[in-house]
Amino acid sequence: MTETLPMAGASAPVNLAGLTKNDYRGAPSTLCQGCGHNSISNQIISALFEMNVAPEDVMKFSGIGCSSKSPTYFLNRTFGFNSLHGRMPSIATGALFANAHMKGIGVSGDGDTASIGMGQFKHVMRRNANLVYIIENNGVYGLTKGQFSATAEKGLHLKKQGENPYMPVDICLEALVSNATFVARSFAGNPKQVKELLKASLAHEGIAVLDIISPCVTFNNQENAFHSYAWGKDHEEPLHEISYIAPRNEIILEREMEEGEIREVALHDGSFVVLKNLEKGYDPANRFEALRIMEEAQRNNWLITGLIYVDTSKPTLTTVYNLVEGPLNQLTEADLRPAYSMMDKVNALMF
Amino acid sequence: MTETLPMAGASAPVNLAGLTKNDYRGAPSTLCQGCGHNSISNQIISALFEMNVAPEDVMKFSGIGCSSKSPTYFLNRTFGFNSLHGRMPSIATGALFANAHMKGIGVSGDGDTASIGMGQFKHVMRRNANLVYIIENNGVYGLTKGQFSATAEKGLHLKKQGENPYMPVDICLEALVSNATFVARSFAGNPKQVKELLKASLAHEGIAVLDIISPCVTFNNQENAFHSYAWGKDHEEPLHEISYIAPRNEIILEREMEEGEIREVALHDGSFVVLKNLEKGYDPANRFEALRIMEEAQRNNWLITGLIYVDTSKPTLTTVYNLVEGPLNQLTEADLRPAYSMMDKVNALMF
Amino acid sequence: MNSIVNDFSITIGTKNGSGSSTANNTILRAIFRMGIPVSGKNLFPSNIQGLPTWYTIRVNKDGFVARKEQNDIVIAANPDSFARDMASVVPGGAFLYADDIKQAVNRQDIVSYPMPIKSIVREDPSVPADFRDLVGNMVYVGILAQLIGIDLEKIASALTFHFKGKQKPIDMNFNAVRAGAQWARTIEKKDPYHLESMDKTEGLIMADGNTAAAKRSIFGGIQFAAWYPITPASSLAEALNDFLPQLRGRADGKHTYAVVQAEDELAALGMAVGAGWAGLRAMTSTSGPGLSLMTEFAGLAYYTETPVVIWNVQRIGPSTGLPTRTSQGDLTFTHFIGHGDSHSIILLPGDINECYEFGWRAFDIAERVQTPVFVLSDLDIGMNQWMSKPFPHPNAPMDRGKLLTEKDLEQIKSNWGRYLDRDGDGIPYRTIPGNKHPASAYFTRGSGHDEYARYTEDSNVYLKNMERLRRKHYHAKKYMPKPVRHSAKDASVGVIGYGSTEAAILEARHILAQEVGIHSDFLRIRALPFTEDVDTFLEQFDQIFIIEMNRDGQMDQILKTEYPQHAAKFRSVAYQDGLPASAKWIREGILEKFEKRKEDGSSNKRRAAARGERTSPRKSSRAATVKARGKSGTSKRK
Amino acid sequence: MNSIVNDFSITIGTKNGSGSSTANNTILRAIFRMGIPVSGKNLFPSNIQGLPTWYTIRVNKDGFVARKEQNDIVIAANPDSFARDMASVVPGGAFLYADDIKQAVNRQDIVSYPMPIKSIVREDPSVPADFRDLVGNMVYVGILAQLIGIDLEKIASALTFHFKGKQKPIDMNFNAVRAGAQWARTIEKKDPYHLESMDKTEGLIMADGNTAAAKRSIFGGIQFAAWYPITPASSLAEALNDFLPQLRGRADGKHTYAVVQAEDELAALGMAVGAGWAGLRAMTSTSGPGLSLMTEFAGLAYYTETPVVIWNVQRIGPSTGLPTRTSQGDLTFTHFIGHGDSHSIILLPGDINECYEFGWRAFDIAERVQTPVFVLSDLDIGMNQWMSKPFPHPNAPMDRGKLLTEKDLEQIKSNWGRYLDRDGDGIPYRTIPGNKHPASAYFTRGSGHDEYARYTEDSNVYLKNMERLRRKHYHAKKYMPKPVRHSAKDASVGVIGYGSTEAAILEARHILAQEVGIHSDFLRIRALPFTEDVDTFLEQFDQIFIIEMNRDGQMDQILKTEYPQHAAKFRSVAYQDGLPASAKWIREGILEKFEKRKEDGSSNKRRAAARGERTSPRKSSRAATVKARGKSGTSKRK
Ligand SMILES: Cc1ncc(C[n+]2csc(CCOP(=O)(O)OP(=O)(O)O)c2C)c(N)n1
Ligand SMILES: Cc1ncc(C[n+]2csc(CCOP(=O)(O)OP(=O)(O)O)c2C)c(N)n1
Ligand code: SF4
Ligand code: SF4
Ligand SMILES: [Mg+2]
Ligand SMILES: [Mg+2]
Repeated sequence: MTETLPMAGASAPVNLAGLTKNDYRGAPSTLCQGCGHNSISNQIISALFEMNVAPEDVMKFSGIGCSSKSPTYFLNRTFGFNSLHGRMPSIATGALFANAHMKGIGVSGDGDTASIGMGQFKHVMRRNANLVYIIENNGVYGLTKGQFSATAEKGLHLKKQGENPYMPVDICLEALVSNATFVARSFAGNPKQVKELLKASLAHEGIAVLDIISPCVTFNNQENAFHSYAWGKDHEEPLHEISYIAPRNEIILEREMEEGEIREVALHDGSFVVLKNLEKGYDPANRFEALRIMEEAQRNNWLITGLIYVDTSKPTLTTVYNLVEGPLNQLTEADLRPAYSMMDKVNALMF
Repeated sequence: MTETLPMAGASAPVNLAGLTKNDYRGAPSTLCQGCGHNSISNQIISALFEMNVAPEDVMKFSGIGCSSKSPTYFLNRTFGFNSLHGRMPSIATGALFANAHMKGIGVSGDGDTASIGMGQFKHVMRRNANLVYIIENNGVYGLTKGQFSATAEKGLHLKKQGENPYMPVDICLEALVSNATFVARSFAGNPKQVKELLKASLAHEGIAVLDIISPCVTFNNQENAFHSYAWGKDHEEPLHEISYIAPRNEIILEREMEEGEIREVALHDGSFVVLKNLEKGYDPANRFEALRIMEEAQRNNWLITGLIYVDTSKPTLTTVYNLVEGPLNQLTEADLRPAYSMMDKVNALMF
Repeated sequence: MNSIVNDFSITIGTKNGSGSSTANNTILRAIFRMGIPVSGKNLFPSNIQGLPTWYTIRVNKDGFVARKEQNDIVIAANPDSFARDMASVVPGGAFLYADDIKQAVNRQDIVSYPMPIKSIVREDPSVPADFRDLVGNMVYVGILAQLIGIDLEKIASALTFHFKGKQKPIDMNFNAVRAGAQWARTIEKKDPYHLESMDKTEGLIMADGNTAAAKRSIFGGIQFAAWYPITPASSLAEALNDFLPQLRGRADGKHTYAVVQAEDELAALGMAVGAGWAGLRAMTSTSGPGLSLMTEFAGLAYYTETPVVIWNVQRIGPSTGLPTRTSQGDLTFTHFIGHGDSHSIILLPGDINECYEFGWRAFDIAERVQTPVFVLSDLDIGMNQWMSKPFPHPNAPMDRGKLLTEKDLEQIKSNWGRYLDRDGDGIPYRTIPGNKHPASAYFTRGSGHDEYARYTEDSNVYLKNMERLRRKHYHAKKYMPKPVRHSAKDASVGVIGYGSTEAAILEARHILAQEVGIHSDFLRIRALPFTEDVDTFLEQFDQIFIIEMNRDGQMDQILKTEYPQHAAKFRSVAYQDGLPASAKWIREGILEKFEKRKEDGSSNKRRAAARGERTSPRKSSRAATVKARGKSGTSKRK
Repeated sequence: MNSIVNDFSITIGTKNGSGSSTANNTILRAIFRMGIPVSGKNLFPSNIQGLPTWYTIRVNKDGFVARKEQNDIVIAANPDSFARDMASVVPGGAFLYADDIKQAVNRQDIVSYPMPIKSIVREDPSVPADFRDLVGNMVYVGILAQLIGIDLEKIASALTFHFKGKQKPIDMNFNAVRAGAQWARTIEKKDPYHLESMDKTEGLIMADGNTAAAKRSIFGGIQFAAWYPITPASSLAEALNDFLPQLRGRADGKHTYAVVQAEDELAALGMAVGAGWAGLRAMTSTSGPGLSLMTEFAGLAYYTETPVVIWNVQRIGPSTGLPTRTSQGDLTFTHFIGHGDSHSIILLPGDINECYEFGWRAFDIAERVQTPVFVLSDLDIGMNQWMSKPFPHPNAPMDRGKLLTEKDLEQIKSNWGRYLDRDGDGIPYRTIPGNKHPASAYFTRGSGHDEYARYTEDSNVYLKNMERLRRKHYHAKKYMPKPVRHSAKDASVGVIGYGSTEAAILEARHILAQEVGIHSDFLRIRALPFTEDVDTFLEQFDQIFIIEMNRDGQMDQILKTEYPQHAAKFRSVAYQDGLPASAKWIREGILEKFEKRKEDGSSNKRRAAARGERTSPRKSSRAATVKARGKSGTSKRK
């Protein structure tokens, strides 16, 4: 990679891996100013830095979307694959066989995961690949300019799209019923929680699903920019090209949420999400409890945040396949090609 | 269709639609003798006959598999589409827009639905198309000769395939979390329950999921035919071609199951499934209860049978689209082509 | 200084998401309203906000409005592309830039105008602070207008159209335009570019192809569309959502159509196939990656003979490629789509009027031939503004093809089978669900079936059915739109093209005729299978240049397989870099492969080549060309 | 009565699921052990139990073992196909049938033998009632053996192989064989067919192509396979599961490979691409419908230059088609797979030895060229038993291509970029995850990228990269297996074929030479892109017949696009009904298109044709041919 890294200051702190935070950065972001996805990238950088992970021990993956662009914006020193829309899980599954000692970080969007990618998403859960699977969930297709994704709530109204007639997909509930071994939800505007959950998911062996609500400052809003300002009232027709993006800031919680707290957060369009932190004493090892609170949350229109479920007893995919100790992709001809003498055995197997 | 129908006896009973049961039959089955799928076809015939449905008011759909062949074996007088592997839902969704007064019956397999078809299965749930969606669930791919499907239980051992390393998909639970409006499970060997649930699902407006355990007499067995009989012990190597299928009878419950009863049923290979009928007083309108019992059942390795969940309040897909009263596919040019005068409007919309 | 009137290009560099498209469209429309032929093309990144984006306008009094590769006037409003923008101005050209960009202007061979956009905007207190950037775009409109002579009244009318008559935004924007113009009056004009009103756009309209296609689909009687968002096709389906209620509204508020956003492209085509099978006029719209995902369903539709329309608004591949750049690169893939033997019906609209026309015709053809019909548009036609005659009402009633009602069936039932070829044209008769005739129902399958739609694995039945499908494809020719021929006096060579390259080809031909005396007839193919006019054309020329926007010369490849007897005459001129076609590369490509020859010697050579004799110098040079293809190809050009 | 020795066909009609395959295989193997060239082909339905199924055996002393269209000996054990089976016997042939089938035998021109199978089986008390049907199959083996002279000892050895030496099943089956033979001794032989031992199969083995491919993949160092079940490809992946533990077992019980059953074909190729990207030798195996679903990923692998091997064991399309019938119908689709410009590397194994060979070579090529490699086998090769020389050990070390370790990278790092063409052959160098060199990591994407794998939408960078991919494809030629050429003395025409049709083509050539004196050279193409031997061959003949098992003449289409200068010489002989190739249709196809001509007149005609002159009679007849293609095509044959 000849991409130049941001300059490391002379006195930047060094972690146990001997690296500065800059060593975890990527190329400058080209996402919209204020996009929640950027803040998640930053937390990924921080979490890995603070956990002293060597960037070379990670592979990063994504599908297609604004969210899926973000692996460009962290971990320049890490191999990565920006694949096809909805197909990150299969690419990651195959690649992770190459080296069972490396960790996968996959970034996907709600369209990428819950619309086109539903099948692969569900099946990678069953397989328990050693992958942190982050969904940067904004309820819309950002990169194609604001259509409904499968996580958009029923009745949501968007310009040019009308009203969403379908029930939303609840990514955490889906992960849970597919026997994911780590299921958590957070909010991009709550960077501290995002980072803590990222650390936990990186430490988990097996599939770790992190559904992070990450508002799209540009498209998930009722009206487009022209309308919300001075001349709005006089101008009721939609503009056929959303060509102007008013500068907006990312929504950040002013104060950490307490355990069990319920808080309404206003989005750019004036609508609200209701976040509910998990209760103190909630036991994430209890699958039944997890189902119960998710059902309760759905009924109340809350978004439960925190670590919803974890099961550390299941072997990861590569463990199940009982691979040799060293990385598979370092084996040589001596390991891979049966001996000359085996030919006779082969031919003998034939009539 | 010039396919000859089985002869209607002179005195065959006639239903309120003026038809005999023969009018609901299809071509002779080419499935294996004793295959559970055949018994389900028979119950579809009976249910429709008894409900006095005109065969012309139904469309039938399927994907690819032994199960998906079965629509050939019922309802000769009904339009049908045997589509692609895993894609029955999309074909049905599109076709049902043609006539909102017709009911869809879709037959799929567990491979067709839960492996390749997972995405379409989940999304047709969200849409609430007016479709009875039957999964003839045998845990294997029958038509391709006995590989694991996604509903095979973890640890299942099959000849030539080894041990299944992945967690199974629970079709009813999947339907439930995807907000299906009717979710039921039954067992092909319990024809009476199958028929009753079929009738209920046909009466339901919207998507009705019927997960019917339908043992594959040929492939879902630990050993292949040669092994289980006289000379078995002397012959331990697998035969590379499963070319002989010993005659077997379908497994039929000798006695109806009571409400709340738990019963073990032996399959051809000597393994068991544990069926549990829903309790008396169980309220299928309560989604939380449904989740609770499914979770409980999974923990106990039971297969809950009966009507697990129903919600009659949600509009069907075509209702949401607010279509004209008559069938869409009967509209004529007068309805479909804007008047001459509209041209000016169109051109005026242009600069 | 020479004055250059009504013949130049203007390119505006901004950041995307900064709202410049309103400004750029306003320039385009005002010039159009001045009666001067004009086109505008948006060269935008695959990104939502903050990256460089360009809008390039071509003004040409003779109607040559293909993209011009040189930039005569450049407006630089984006610091990130400032240097590049400046470098792109032709010598002697004009360079307008926002003076708040503090970068060196180091070219002496161009005319530079620093524009005090920020300060002009700040002077208007009625503009809210948040909107200064946005309104700033209108200032450059005003400055440009003053410099080159765009009629302010026409600008006002463009703004009125854009804001649908809402006075407040019109005023705010027009004030900025006026302020810009005002300022520009204070500076000295040193560049040669001028506009003068003409009457060449009278009676014409302006629109983009996607909108046109959507509208025409509506007039084509569309009943069902399923789609999945993808650039540059999304706006087609979105236009359906927009216009269906307006154009097909009913007193009872009920709908005669449904537009479904599917979960992916497999489902989108699956739904459309289901709907088409059940008797609805059904379509989907997508672009490259989506088409790849539709492969299996396309094969099903072909083999089950299900009418369905598939719009592919092409972008540049392979794979994700450049999602916001144009291409004609999906032709061979579409032609051969799906495993097993198949051949697709493909329509190739060349402008927005044909998008409009094919929006209607495609349904008729799909139902008439009972097969999927692919319409291959592209980003340039689909998303850019093109001039066009007003759209006419369809000139024929809807053709539902061989569709049997209960009554029809009663008459012929003794001799009906879903796949029975009653007429010898390979096209069978079909019934649709809801038909209550007891003989009407059949079971459709993608596996082997006989004439009565019954399952069979019989080899001869399979063979016969596949032969019928071939026969059907052959007979489909007669329903295809014929190619458009532009003839020249004394044409010595043929030129073949299709789709959005027409304007550029016409211009290149004009130049070649004037410059070097190469006169050519030009055939724009509009459909596959080829109609007989193509046969005729091919027979008439010795050298035939096949122009297309892709790497491999895909139309050339298909023509070779269909017309092996003419193959030796084809000269592929294929080029693609994602930008809309220009006359420049076409001209260069033709010149590079043009062989000037005395009639006798050359035909000897050709004979030898056709014979493949070892001794023939012509032959071996051709073989060498083929071999070297990997090495040089077309990359030298441009 | 003439005696016919070692030159006839036997076809056995049974029900599927009735266990006849053990019996049929036993016949085949016993004849093979007698040293007589033989082949066996299973013509089975897409169904598990109860439908008619056939097994056809060709015995030929000269080694022509393609499927024979006539049935000399027919064994009818299935009432459902009884009439059809009887009708299929050649005049003078033998018809053996189970006498419990109570249907009329109404042909006088054949020899009929009713076989009391049921009663013979019932006489053996050691056979459990449930197994009488199964064992009954062995009775017809015995009867046939006695009638035509199959050595019972060879039958015993075939059974010993089949049952892996387990005595009980061997005895039970062999008893039935003996009982059948015993009974047959009591009847009079009236047909002419006899076997006599030879030594023509000495040193050969018998196997199917899927197993061979799996084994060779194992010797090729396979590390990762992902697959989804589909007939006729499943047995390839299943053979991997079977043989990997045996051939790559380790003392520590750990695995050096993983075989994953994916949830569908998109995921199967996705996983394989992921694994290939990360440095594993990765493959997937599928058939038509699965390949259609892999389209988008194939394009991604092409554009990101990821090594991966894709086996497509072809069955007959389009769509679901006839899932258990063979075909060569996926060639053009594979060649053009994916939207955008692309061209695939395709290997075309012609027999099980090449399945074995390409199982190894495909990985080397994929890693060397850094691109997906498609291996197009078919059901006939993949699932039927073929004779072959024993499989050799790979004769070259594994070629991992331009793969950089940390050390390599350290040496060249100043001049390394993932997509930088350092060698001028278009093939860049790659690194894989786990490489700890700080410069090694890069971010792979299916969107536009520069030589350093960085995102870009720059038109020129896009263009350059695509030209490099073309160059790479051109240079890939040198890694392709060369075609196999069979020459004849005085050859006047060329014949081109590929894949499983070789045996039938060899036989057809033999017949044509003997019967009508048409001598031909035969080039069996084994890969795309074509190597120079193809160029040479094409130059040498005036008429070139291109033989293939599909409807549209797909190889002919591709050759025309690649060799337009020779296009006029190609004669497409394409035919497909799902059954393995026979010499009959090839012979007829060639005869139908063969033009006998005096050298002078004919070359004049050809010249005119190439020129496309209006007046030329030859030309217009050719045009007529093209036009009529839809109408007649090849359906007349057979
Ligand atoms: C096969 C295919 N279909 C469609 C697209 C177009 N496309 C690009 S991004 C995207 C949606 C992205 O939405 P999401 O995953 O939610 O990401 P976001 O941009 O919202 O972060 C779509 C539909 C594509 N690239 N490929
Ligand atoms: C795209 C595609 N992939 C694979 C196949 C091969 N195939 C046919 S049926 C089948 C599995 C059927 O299993 P299931 O749906 O469980 O039905 P069953 O036969 O068990 O009733 C498969 C993989 C196919 N037809 N199409
Ligand atoms: S469009 Fe939305 S999701 Fe995409 S970068 Fe902008 S804010 Fe983020
Ligand atoms: S193989 Fe299994 S699923 Fe298929 S027909 Fe036979 S018993 Fe039924
Ligand atoms: Mg999103
Ligand atoms: Mg199954």
